[in-house]
Amino acid sequence: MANKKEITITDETAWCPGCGNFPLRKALLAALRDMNLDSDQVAMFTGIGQAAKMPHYINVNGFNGLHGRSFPPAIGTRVGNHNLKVIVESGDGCSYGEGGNHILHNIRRNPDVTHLVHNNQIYGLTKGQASPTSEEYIRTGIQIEGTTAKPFHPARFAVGMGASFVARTFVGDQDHLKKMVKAAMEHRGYALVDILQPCVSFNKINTYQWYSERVYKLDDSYDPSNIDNAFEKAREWGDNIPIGIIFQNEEKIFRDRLLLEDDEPLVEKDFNPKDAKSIMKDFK
Amino acid sequence: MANKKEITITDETAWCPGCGNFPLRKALLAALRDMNLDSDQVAMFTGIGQAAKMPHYINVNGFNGLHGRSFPPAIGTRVGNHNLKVIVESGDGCSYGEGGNHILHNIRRNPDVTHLVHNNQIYGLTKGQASPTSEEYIRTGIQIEGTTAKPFHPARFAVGMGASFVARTFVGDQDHLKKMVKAAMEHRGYALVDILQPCVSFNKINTYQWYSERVYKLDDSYDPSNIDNAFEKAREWGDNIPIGIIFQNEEKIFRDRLLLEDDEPLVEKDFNPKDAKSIMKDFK
Amino acid sequence: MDFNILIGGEAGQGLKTIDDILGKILFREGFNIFSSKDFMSRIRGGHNFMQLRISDQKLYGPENDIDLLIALNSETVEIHREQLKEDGIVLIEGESEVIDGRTILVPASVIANDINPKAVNTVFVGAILKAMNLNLEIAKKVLADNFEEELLDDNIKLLERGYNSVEPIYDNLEANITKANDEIFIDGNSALGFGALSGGLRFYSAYPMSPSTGIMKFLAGQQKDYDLVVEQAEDELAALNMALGGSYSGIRSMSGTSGGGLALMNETIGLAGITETPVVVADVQRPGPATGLPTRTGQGDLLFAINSAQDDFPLMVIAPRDQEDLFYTGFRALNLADKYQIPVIILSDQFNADSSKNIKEFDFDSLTIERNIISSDDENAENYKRYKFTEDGISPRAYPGQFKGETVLVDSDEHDEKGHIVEDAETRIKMVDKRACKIDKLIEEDLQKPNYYGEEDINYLLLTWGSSYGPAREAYQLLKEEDIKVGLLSFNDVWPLPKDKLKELAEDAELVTVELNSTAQFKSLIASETLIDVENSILKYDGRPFTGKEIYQRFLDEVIDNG
Amino acid sequence: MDFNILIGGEAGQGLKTIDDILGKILFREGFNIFSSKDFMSRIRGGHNFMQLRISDQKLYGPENDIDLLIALNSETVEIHREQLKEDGIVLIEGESEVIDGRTILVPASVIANDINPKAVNTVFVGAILKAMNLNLEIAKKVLADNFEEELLDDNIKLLERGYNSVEPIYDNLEANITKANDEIFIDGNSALGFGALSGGLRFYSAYPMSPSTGIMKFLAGQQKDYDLVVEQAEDELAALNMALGGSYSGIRSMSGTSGGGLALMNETIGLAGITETPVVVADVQRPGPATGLPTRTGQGDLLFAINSAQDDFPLMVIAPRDQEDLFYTGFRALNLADKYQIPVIILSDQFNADSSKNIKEFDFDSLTIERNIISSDDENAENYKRYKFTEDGISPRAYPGQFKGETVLVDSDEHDEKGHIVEDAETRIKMVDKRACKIDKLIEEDLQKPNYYGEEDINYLLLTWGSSYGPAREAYQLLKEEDIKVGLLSFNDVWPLPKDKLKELAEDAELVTVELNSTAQFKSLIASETLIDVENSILKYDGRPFTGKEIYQRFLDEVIDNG
Ligand SMILES: Cc1ncc(C[n+]2csc(CCOP(=O)(O)OP(=O)(O)O)c2C)c(N)n1
Ligand SMILES: Cc1ncc(C[n+]2csc(CCOP(=O)(O)OP(=O)(O)O)c2C)c(N)n1
Ligand code: SF4
Ligand code: SF4
Ligand SMILES: [Mg+2]
Ligand SMILES: [Mg+2]
Repeated sequence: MANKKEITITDETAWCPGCGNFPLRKALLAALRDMNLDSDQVAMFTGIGQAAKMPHYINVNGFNGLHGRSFPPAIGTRVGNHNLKVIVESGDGCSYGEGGNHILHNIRRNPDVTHLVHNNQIYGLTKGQASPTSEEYIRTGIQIEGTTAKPFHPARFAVGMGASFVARTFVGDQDHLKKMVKAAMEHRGYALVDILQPCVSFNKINTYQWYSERVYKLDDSYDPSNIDNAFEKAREWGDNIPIGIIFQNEEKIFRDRLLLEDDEPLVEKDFNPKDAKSIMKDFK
Repeated sequence: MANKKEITITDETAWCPGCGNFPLRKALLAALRDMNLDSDQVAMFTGIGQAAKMPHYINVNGFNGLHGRSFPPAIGTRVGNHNLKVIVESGDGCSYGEGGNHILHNIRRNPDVTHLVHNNQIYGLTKGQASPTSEEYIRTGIQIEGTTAKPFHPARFAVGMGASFVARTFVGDQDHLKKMVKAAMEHRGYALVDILQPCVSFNKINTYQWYSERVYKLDDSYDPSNIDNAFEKAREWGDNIPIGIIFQNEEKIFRDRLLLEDDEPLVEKDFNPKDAKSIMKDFK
Repeated sequence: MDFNILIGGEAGQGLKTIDDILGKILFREGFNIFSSKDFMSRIRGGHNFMQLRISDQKLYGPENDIDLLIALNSETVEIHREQLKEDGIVLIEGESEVIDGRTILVPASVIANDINPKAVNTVFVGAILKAMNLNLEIAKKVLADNFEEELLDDNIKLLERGYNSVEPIYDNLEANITKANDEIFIDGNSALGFGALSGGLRFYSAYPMSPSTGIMKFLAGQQKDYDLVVEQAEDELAALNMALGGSYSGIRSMSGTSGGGLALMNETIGLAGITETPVVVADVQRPGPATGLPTRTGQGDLLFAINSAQDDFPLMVIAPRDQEDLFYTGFRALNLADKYQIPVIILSDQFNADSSKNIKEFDFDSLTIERNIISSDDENAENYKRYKFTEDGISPRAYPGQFKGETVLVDSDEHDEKGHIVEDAETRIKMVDKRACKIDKLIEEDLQKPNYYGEEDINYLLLTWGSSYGPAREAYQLLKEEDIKVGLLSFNDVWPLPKDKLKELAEDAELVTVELNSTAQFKSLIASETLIDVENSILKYDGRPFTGKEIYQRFLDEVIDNG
Repeated sequence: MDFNILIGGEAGQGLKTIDDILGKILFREGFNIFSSKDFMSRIRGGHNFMQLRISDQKLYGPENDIDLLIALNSETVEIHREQLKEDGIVLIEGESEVIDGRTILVPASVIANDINPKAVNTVFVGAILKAMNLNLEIAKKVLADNFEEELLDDNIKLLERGYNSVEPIYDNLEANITKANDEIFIDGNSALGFGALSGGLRFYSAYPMSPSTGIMKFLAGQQKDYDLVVEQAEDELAALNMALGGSYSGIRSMSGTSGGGLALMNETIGLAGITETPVVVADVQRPGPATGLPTRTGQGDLLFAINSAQDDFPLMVIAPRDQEDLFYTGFRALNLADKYQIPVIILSDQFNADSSKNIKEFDFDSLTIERNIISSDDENAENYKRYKFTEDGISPRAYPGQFKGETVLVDSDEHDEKGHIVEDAETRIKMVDKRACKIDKLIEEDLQKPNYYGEEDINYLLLTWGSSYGPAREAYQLLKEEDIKVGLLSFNDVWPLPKDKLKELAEDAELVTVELNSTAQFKSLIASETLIDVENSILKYDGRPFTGKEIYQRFLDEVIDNG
């Protein structure tokens, strides 16, 4: 058995053979190991979906919560113990659909959280309905002639919202994926990594080939600190899909705004009921 | 008594004297009358809050639903009867806070709906907590030293999301407000009008004066069809706050994507159970 | 005859195709048939199985003991070996290790490889039909219905090769064909959607959630032929609020979900209650709480559905007992929602939803849509008041734009007759009473009595709500065969609870609820509504449905032996 | 003595300041005091009123008959004229029309105009104190506590001028001062927040909602002095999920809301149930459904809270009876949530939340925090299993990062001891049973018996849960004074329901629940849990609290006269 502290992955998963979740996990593992993180130092928060099963397949602390609610519990844990490296991870449906309000407002909070979205442009676990990111011409059992709405573009949205770190990557490029995960984890603040991940079972449009033919890497000449450029890049989709850090900016994080006295994690602080006794004088 | 068809307003309201909701209502009434709309031709969908009480104070059809859920019922009504002019109206807390996921996804649907947000940058009805749009340095009974998140900027968000019509206006400028409401109602598709509305009871920062000193009108040289310009303008806030149509673009609307045979409103179509009988053969 | 086929394998191996095609063939052959499914919550791998039970008698549920085990992988044999009857037969891929004399090898992959390597399942269908000694005539027609033209020839070839690859085993199954001609073979989700569509449903808005998604899928498929909009909402909060908006605009609207989604709709169900907006919500139950067992069955949402939102307001909860009931309930729920201007919750479950059986063709002559929307010559059309006080609590309903110059105002706050916000005690009390009294009328005019099976004079009474009816019905027959004096009272309407027959029968019989939950929720409901003590409950909460034999056996062990 | 002051006027006129200051003065003077509020759901205008009742006896609730009516506008006189006792006095702004000889004019605006036109309310306080023949000593100290220095002098001037503007009326009120010194005067929301803070609460995440926001406000104000984070969530879904995340990380976490918000938390309460994550949720009830009457009181969420989510899982519901109880419940709920790793719902209500009364100082010596988190020397710290099967169902709890090399995994799906997803029947059953059996232990070790007031031998038993206790307690005393053999059983813990005392007393007494809802929910709960028939229910659902006299009178009319 490997050193217990070392992060490991399971042999068994409930994913389909050939699924993009496998290379995603592989790169994630490599990134976490590169960063010398022990299994107990990372806490992963997921929702429900195929992607969301991740904490069962990689040995870190895991809170596998409700569909759409991967994010809020992570905030609670940031409050209780900011020494943990916090990853929020889930599918596109969970993160951008059911969970839309949480990403909206957590971009505003800018917590020190890495947000990995397995964007397979489909609802996998429920067998292939359109997700918010599905192409509008997709046909499914529910969207029999395409969707009734235009697609949600995560990077465009996040740049629009003023997220402090916005990246896109593709499971077909392991090095890039690993680099993006590491950059996100090193970023102080909220970091969205939208990960293009083919679903071989249900998404017959956005296949490995489809992505491979379209993605291109942002090169060094690209300046991710410029919001106007970022918004332009973030809108690119279709024939050419840029991958890389689209926008990055250091800002106050959630914890900076809390009224805590010192940096000791709350979970480690002692408390005696009598400490509160003096409040009674306000009611005298 | 006025002609029953004519849209009228009530004498009594539960709003505070001096509230920005009054001039807002006045301009709304003027706009609706200008457009020759009868009271039965308009349906207004609101949530809960001070702003959301509007359908009690203006004589149009009204669905005064739940806090945060002003928008979804409007979609249902668009399905049932697209002959009605549909207005979604509510406060900033209701629309951008509790209701965040609905605005996110209804921008994608692009329904033919006018969305009027009374943005007083505060939770009025619950007595003055920070709303998503509150300035971060606001102090309230809950946000004792300011908010724990940076403000939500509606126009920036909506342009970021690719909304087909994004405008900002101010209750202090009746003509402008009326013009924006009319333009929104004439726009085919989703039209967000973020309306700066002082709350004289709870928001001591964003007062009439504060806004008056800062707002300026976008002039004719501004081209609202250019997304890059729009994103730049949408980000302006603070010392200079542009008002006007920030972005506009004609696109497919929600109804265009439905699989309905003809244009007759569903509510007026007849149906006999026997029409469905032939489906039985699929189960033979 | 009672002949039970189990088809097992990994998710993704095409089990469902075998099951669909074989089910249809056996139905068309004329057998009574009950088909049920056991899925894992995954897309590939794991272990899934389907059961096809056929008989000359009417069937009410699945059966554990297997006559014919179709194993698409060897794990299936491992898992189900115990269930195999003494004379049971296993059909398995050729390469696998042979278990005993009763194992038949089907060289399915070899055959398929020649034509279409992915179509192993069609080969299996052929082999199964041969084993059952049925001919290929109907099978070919079914294939023609199922495959696009360019694939059909290949599949027929595969079918024939499969057919020719094995020897017949059973020779007189066909003698058991008794089914009437005017029947259909339908799953529960489709039946419910079909019922609602027949009721003039115009708008279904929902968020995908197992095991309810089948309703949405059925309805989505009808959009081109009917004036119907199926919209996938961004979340369940939107889903039900959208439906309310549809209903407000005057069209029949509905949503569907499972327990976790219903838990997001509670506030909105209250909104339907106080705004008196008709709406129907289907909760296709699965085990919980939270995510629980997403693809399995349970009946744990009874009390949750009844107590759907804060404070008191009228609503109705119906738990259809089978596929036939699901259809009529889908239809009836829309009528009742409109008549009483209330939310109606339909409690189905995965067992009901994903099982198919042969039932009588639906009787369209019996269906009448009653909107209870006033017309322009109604005296209430002028100076229209959405919440007018009336004797029975039901206010005249109109929709926005219906009458020139009149507006329709509905409100989530307490309100007056016009729909405007009020806070005074007097109006509040009158409005609460107005809403509450609608239920009195419902109880009087529309509440469906439970079905009773049995004699007058009984010692034991089985009580079921919803889908446990089927297996309990079978158990009831088995118990009667043992001369046990037992009756079965099967509830469809559960809230408000129809009490009369229950009170009458409870006087002399020992009561036993049969429920797929761990706390005997129906027992609690009966206690709170009637003060009647239910002595026993046969409970199961592992996510699997009951079988008739299981209830029968547990009745003997837990009720009689302890009695 | 029983002296009742009502202060009425428009929202925005500063009523609350009068009420706060006057309440504090009367408390410090040494009266027993009960202060309650009646708000409209608006910020300005309308009609609000506050009541201050003082006595030499302990007070349990408000009273309708008014001794002293402080009318900040003439509408107040219109509305409350009927309640005025025969010898009641009205204090009103000088300009208003005089009603009768017992109306005293206070030239408040004239006086205020000289100094600070907005401070009419301080003038009124002075006038009231003079009318009551109290001196200004304590009043000045209270003003000093309430106003910033630059405003203090002016306010003292206003107070004195008000004082001098009228003549004394009552001359022996002071003789009724009896209250002990070791008391505090506190409202229910603060008491609950204070209790939780004393229990080591670290994280409160909530979304504003009347009438619960006071808890959040109290706690927010403590953030600078205590290691506490109060976060306003984007919605209630986030609020409770955030709290669960806090709890998962090892800190005590809580959320609060009212019924409509609780209706958005249902799925998450189930999540707390299946993940066994301790959490406390306060539901400060108001009338519903949906938005209902936002600022008023009710007890309509009992069954909704008990049946909080789909399917079965253990949870606890506590309904504190008064301000004292709210404090201890806030503390105790956190202990119980941690001990049993369950969600605990505290059912308060607007009446409880917004009323203040004098109670004994809290006994901090009695408070011990019990986290039930294992330490590193625990045998379970190695190869840590979050859901280890144990005899009492309670698994060893650790938090992420606590033990080197160990991870903590919690899951919303059904899971095994390690927290990994499972679907097999056996583990499912064991996990359901494990979770359920925690409640048996809770019933044995921690369930609080209801308080009983009365003799052994009674004819009638009043049953209350939560805040109806206060008024019912007063009614009980009034009834006893009439020699009616009545007892009062006041429940605090309502789920699981403590049954023993109820069963014992029910044998010979006629039962009467007293509830602020329209369907007698507590009666239903008693029926389903004990099969005991509650013969009568005194119900009220207009959004206003009971008074003791009202219950007393209705008891005579509805119970005895019909009995
Ligand atoms: C409240 C709720 N609604 C719906 C579901 C059903 N559900 C489970 S996973 C899922 C979609 C998953 O899609 P995505 O998040 O993209 O993940 P993927 O499976 O594609 O990785 C849905 C709708 C649920 N579990 N809970
Ligand atoms: C589910 C739910 N949560 C919370 C509330 C309480 N609530 C009512 S109005 C409101 C905020 C109103 O703010 P906004 O939408 O900005 O409207 P305003 O009063 O400022 O016009 C809140 C939090 C509610 N009614 N329902
Ligand atoms: S369904 Fe799609 S996303 Fe899910 S495991 Fe299979 S291939 Fe991957
Ligand atoms: S509270 Fe503010 S927004 Fe509400 S009515 Fe008063 S001034 Fe207007
Ligand atoms: Mg997906
Ligand atoms: Mg606001």
